[in-house]
Amino acid sequence: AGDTIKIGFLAPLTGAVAAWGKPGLDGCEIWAERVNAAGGIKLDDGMHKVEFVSYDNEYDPAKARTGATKLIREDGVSFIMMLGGDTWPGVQPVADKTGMLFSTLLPSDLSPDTNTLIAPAEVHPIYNVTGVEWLAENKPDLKTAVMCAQDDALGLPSVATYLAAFEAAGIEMLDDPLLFDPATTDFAPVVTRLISKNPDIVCLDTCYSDYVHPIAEQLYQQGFKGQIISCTADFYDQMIAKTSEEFMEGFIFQFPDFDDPALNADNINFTDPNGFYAEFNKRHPGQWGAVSWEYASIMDLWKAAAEKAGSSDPDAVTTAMKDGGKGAHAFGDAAWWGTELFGIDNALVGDWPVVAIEGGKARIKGFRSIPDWYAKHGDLLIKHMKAYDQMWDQRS
Amino acid sequence: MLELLAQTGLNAVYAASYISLVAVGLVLIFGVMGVVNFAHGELFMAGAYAIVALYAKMHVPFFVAVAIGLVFVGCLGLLMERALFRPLKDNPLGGLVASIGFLMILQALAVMGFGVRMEHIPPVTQEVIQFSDKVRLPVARLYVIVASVALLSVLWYFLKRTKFGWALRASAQDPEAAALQGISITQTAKIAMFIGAGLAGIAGALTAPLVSVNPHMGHSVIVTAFIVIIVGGVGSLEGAIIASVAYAFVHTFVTTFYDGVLADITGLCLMLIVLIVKPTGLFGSADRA
Amino acid sequence: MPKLLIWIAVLVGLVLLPHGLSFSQQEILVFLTINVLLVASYRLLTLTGEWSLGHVVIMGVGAYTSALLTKRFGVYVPVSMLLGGISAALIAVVLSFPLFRMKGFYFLIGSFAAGEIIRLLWKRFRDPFGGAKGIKGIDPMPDFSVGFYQFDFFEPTSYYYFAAVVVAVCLWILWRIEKSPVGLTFHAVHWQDKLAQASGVNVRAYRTLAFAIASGFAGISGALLAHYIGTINPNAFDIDLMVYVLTWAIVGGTATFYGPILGCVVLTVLNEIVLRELGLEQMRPLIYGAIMILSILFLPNGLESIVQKITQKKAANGTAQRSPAE
Amino acid sequence: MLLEMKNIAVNYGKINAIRDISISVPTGKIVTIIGGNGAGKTTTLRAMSGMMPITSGEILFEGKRIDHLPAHKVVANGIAHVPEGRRVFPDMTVEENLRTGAFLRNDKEGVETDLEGVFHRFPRLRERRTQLAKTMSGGEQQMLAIGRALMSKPRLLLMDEPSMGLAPVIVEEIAQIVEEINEQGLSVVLVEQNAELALELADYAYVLETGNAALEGPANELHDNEHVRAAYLGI
Amino acid sequence: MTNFLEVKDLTMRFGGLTAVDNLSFKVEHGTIHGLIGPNGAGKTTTFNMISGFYKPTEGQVLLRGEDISGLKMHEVARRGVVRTFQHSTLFAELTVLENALVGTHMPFRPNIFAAIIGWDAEDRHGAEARAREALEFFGLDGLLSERAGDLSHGHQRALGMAVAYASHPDVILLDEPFTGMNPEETRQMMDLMERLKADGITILIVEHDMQAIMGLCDNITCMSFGKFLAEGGPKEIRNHPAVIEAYLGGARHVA
Ligand SMILES: Nc1ncnc2c1ncn2[C@@H]1O[C@H](COP(=O)(O)OP(=O)(O)OP(=O)(O)O)[C@@H](O)[C@H]1O
Ligand SMILES: Nc1ncnc2c1ncn2[C@@H]1O[C@H](COP(=O)(O)OP(=O)(O)OP(=O)(O)O)[C@@H](O)[C@H]1O
Ligand SMILES: [Mg+2]
Ligand SMILES: [Mg+2]
Repeated sequence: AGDTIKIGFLAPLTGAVAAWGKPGLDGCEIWAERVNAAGGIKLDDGMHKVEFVSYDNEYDPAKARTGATKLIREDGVSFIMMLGGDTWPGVQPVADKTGMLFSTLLPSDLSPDTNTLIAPAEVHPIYNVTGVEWLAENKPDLKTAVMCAQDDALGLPSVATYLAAFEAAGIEMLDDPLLFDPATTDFAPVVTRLISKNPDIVCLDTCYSDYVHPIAEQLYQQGFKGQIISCTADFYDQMIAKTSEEFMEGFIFQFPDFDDPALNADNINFTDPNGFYAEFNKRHPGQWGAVSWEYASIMDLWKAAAEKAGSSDPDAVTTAMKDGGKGAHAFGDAAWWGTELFGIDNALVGDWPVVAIEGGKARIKGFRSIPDWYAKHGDLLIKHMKAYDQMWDQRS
Repeated sequence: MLELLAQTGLNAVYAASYISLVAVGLVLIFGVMGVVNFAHGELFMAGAYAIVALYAKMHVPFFVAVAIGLVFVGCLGLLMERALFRPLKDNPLGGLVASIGFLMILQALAVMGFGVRMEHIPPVTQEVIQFSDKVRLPVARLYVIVASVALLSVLWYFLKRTKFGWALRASAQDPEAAALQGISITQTAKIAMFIGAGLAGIAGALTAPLVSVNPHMGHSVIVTAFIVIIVGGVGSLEGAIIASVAYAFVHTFVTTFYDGVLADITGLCLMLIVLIVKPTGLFGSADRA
Repeated sequence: MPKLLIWIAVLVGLVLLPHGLSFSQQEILVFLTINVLLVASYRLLTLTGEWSLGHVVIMGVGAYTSALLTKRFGVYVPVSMLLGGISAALIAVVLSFPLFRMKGFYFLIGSFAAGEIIRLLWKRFRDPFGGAKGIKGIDPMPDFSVGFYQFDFFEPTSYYYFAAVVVAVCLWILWRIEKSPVGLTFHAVHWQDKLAQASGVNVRAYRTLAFAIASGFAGISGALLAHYIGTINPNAFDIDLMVYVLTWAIVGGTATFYGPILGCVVLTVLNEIVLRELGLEQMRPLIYGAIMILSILFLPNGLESIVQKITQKKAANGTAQRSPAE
Repeated sequence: MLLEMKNIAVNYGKINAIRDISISVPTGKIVTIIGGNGAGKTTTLRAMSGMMPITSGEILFEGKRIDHLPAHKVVANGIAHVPEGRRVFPDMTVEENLRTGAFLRNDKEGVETDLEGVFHRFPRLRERRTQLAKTMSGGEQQMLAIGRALMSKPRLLLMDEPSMGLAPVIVEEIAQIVEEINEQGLSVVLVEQNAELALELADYAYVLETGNAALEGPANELHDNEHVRAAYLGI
Repeated sequence: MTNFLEVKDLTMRFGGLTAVDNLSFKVEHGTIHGLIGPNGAGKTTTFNMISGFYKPTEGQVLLRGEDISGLKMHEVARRGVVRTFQHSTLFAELTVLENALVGTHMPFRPNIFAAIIGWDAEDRHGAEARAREALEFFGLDGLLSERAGDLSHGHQRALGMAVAYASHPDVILLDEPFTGMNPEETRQMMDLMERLKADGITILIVEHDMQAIMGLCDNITCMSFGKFLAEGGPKEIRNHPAVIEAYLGGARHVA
């Protein structure tokens, strides 16, 4: 066995954005234990254990830069996983100089300037089109929609995506998207405004769970009875507890629980999702969410590439990972994609699950192809993205 | 349209209720202790976590949990008084820094005890009072409104009609002179801190089932509370209540009829305008030469 | 001449300093140098007795201005930094009209509100400010060579030397101002604005002057930051950073020129180096909070009081109490 | 003895404000303390009413030790203090200020009578009963501070330069008040710059010099003392 | 020069209360002029209007014929009218010398650019010389580096006047300068005022210490309930029945 391979984890672990980093680190620890228990990572020079080295960047670009420097120059990591967002531009010069391989959860960080940054876990927010598409096919009598979103870097591209998806599906928007400040806590006024138009569908965009829960509760209490679609529905069981099973029935979102039987299918590339989910919930009850598995799924991809390359060298791993333009995404085979939206093919895109709540439990209703949708409606997406200044070449 | 106005009005009344609870507590602490309590939002958060621990996890009946939460956060207030503000009583900036330190500690403890993600609280009641199909008042919100009106009325009576209130007012204006009239200033400081913190705590506890409880939830609350007490005039209870109502109505209506970000800007501009017209707030008074 | 010797030793120390540090510590050193200017400029504002919660937003004004000038108009970076400082000072002059009607706690919160409005404007106007994501890809300081030393501004050491020279010049100016009759008048305005007025001091003008100068230097520090990390966004200048600046100043002590700087250095080293090295990364907020409380309880006059005790020399300007926030 | 101060010392930080002072106030008598600026007169009064912790010595009120009590408990024993610099409650009205003086009293009627009495003595205060104290003139505030002390119905009244800033007619009024309440059995400790007035009113006098009691004796004797005449009476 | 400082039909109302009511009087150049009256008569309010701290509701303040009412305090000061305050108001945290240096603000207006590059050495020396001179005049030259807040009461009052004197004023307004002073100190202070007068400075003084007022003033204006009551030399005022009735009383305890 050779040296331990070190992987950098550079994300907010304290402060207001910690919910996007801390559960991911927890998931990675579980991933590392499982991989190490199975012997580790097999490279040309033998088996290596993996270890995560974390640096709390507090979601601050300057601290992220410091952290990247430390992880690369002092800790000698082979790969760095980041949340991205505000922190990525601070790290970008370091990435350019060192050639280190970085991953982000937010593909809007991608740009042709940096080809060592990849977004292999999710192409937020593009996958949201799959939910709308599924809805239009399966519930064709829903004709009108309204939408609300927090006014931040995650909310706006998501608004553009949903607008494109609704337009593609022939669903009419009754009102401009309602933007609210990220610090909002009382959602009654927002909901009153939303349902004053009597929509068939209320779209919650990429609201964080801190918003999704109170909004759903208010929708329930203010008497909304129609369809709800949202990017996420973390802790939906609690939402049911606050509303009713009947109200939540048919709620559409995009993130399955990892005990979903559909994830045991052969095309799924996440190792033992059910076991991972059970272990995580045991150690960190009440903390499960999309971030919990996404960093780990990136590690699956990285491990496969490293083993293929026989080395942990960033260049070699990158080459192996992008070999043939295809990659193994958590939800099936996928392609490296994104030139039109991001200026570079560094996002791994393939199928994405559409999840609905049925009888109080999230169930995958099917996997839909994002590239297929894009082939048909890409122009709409670009139109709306442009309107919200979200194209890569529009970002200042 | 009428229904929309009515529903928005109800929303605003609820917002005014919890904001005024928090703001009045902050005013009371500032008035008597002379320090800007930056940790006030975290006292609100502590009240909410009391409900998480007692009601959601240990299944204590809700109103019992609220009462315990009130006392618990009130005691945090006493702790702050004894450990921070009393030793720093001649040093208002020191008090401010200490309260920031306390804020960080409370947040960190919440993270350590409960994790960084939001907490879940089962609904207390799902009943809704229906005035019409589109005008509804959830009973859980009614609780907050009723509690706020009741508590503030009691506080009003306490402050305006009893000797304690008199003592609080006197020691707020000149602690030494108050002591010379036989008023125990440590006693009044303790009472003020207990009530002030307790009000923040009960606001947090009562609204916990209605909002997302997380370790950083205090932030937006304190920003609102600061705006409100400045508009009302620092140290003025009437001012704080009236400004809470005004702010809640403006914010709620702008959110509903325009959007939430504009509502924030409107709120801040409103405050600046009040201050430009009357630099001591609506009910504050200037000092003589 | 022992004074000269001390200064030479300090100079040599500062030049050698980065070479004794690890890479990430060098990075921290750069940010620390920039923050020293920020907190020292904040102190100038507090001389007149006003405690602002808008100072880091003003710093942001300098950062945004400088970033946009280089990005949009290709202005040479050092020039745009200077312009960033000037525009921050001008914004401060504009803000002074509403803000200086207020005092004490009202000023504290009023300045916070003014800052929040500026931040909301940055978020709201995606053109040119880039919205919530801010501006990225800001031109770095162009590399150059001074014969014996090749500046490569990606390297923290290079940027540290550059920033240290800028900051040193700024500190020298701040120091000269403080020790001048103008500085004395700032003090006077703080302790008794009525009496100062009766002595013919245009208090309003002096407060504005202090606000503008402090803001100008804050703007320069913002520009220094922007051109190093290459990105800025509205969240980077929020109340969290402001709270740090405030606590650096108060924990350090504001009776002397060096007090806030001392606070900044000590607290930053503790938080960013010591606690992280000890493996207490995720416990930092808890420990940092405790340190703040303990230091204010046991060193009510700030870290500077230790230094004063050691040197046994009373600082030229009133040693005793700090200002009350009224 | 109503009040006895034995070998008191008080420090402000490292400064010894008073070093070794003993003062006795017999029941029903007026005692005056005179002395130059910074002699420690105010500090002595503050020590008596518990506003200043003492470093050594003891203070007895009606034979009970009160030196370890906080100010509000000292006051509860029946001591009222007109502090230096007036210290009226700025944001209370005149009437509220006066009623605060009666904070510890429970006899409603007595309070109303005494309020009437204060208004009678200072008609200005009655005229302005709803005016905020901070907007009153300097002298009006001084009247208010005296009135407030009278409202507590004390057995011992400590007055720190009560004539300061008052018009000559009002100074006379104050002198009369002191005499009258003294006739009703109240004891008074009077600190005054106007030594002439003080020595005329008092039964017994102490002269403080830089933290020490330099002289003491019956007031009329001190009035004729060479040193006192030169230093404090300006004769 | 007559009509040096003139107050004409001055009125100040606070809500329904008329604190100063149609008051007029003149102060001759180079004299010491007293302003007396019962408590709450409106003396401090009058001072506040003359010095620019309040803007009169009605009426004018004329300095050498120029209407200065409604000007800001520092603008009034720059025209040569400098005031002290009813309580000891000083820069408590600054040293005695620094206090006096602030007083030299008007004659030696600091310039920030000159200060940074060090081209203001001459002004600084001038200011310091003037400050020392003023302190010496009031006998404070031994206390230069004391903190002003630590001074004894009497020294604080003297310093307050030194600060005013340092600015080369034409008129000094003194609000109860003798409070808290014993007879001996009062007498010393009176001597200093006589010297100020000899220097050509006009003094307008509010005071309840009759010994001082009668001993110092060339002319006295007495007001009551905001209105003009009487005016004249010390003798006239002492014997003026209305003044005795409203203000002096039986004068049992006043010199
Ligand atoms: N707050 C304080 N801090 C430090 N020293 C003080 C303080 N108050 C008073 N002193 C000092 O204590 C001593 C006694 O002061 P005190 O006020 O008792 O004198 P006093 O006799 O009342 O004088 P005055 O006639 O001026 O009122 C003086 O030397 C004074 O400088
Ligand atoms: N801001 C104000 N609001 C209301 N009344 C005021 C205000 N300022 C002063 N007054 C009233 O105006 C009257 C005049 O006050 P002023 O301070 O001028 O009196 P004064 O002659 O200086 O008295 P003293 O000798 O007691 O200092 C007083 O009765 C006072 O109560
Ligand atoms: Mg005294
Ligand atoms: Mg007066």
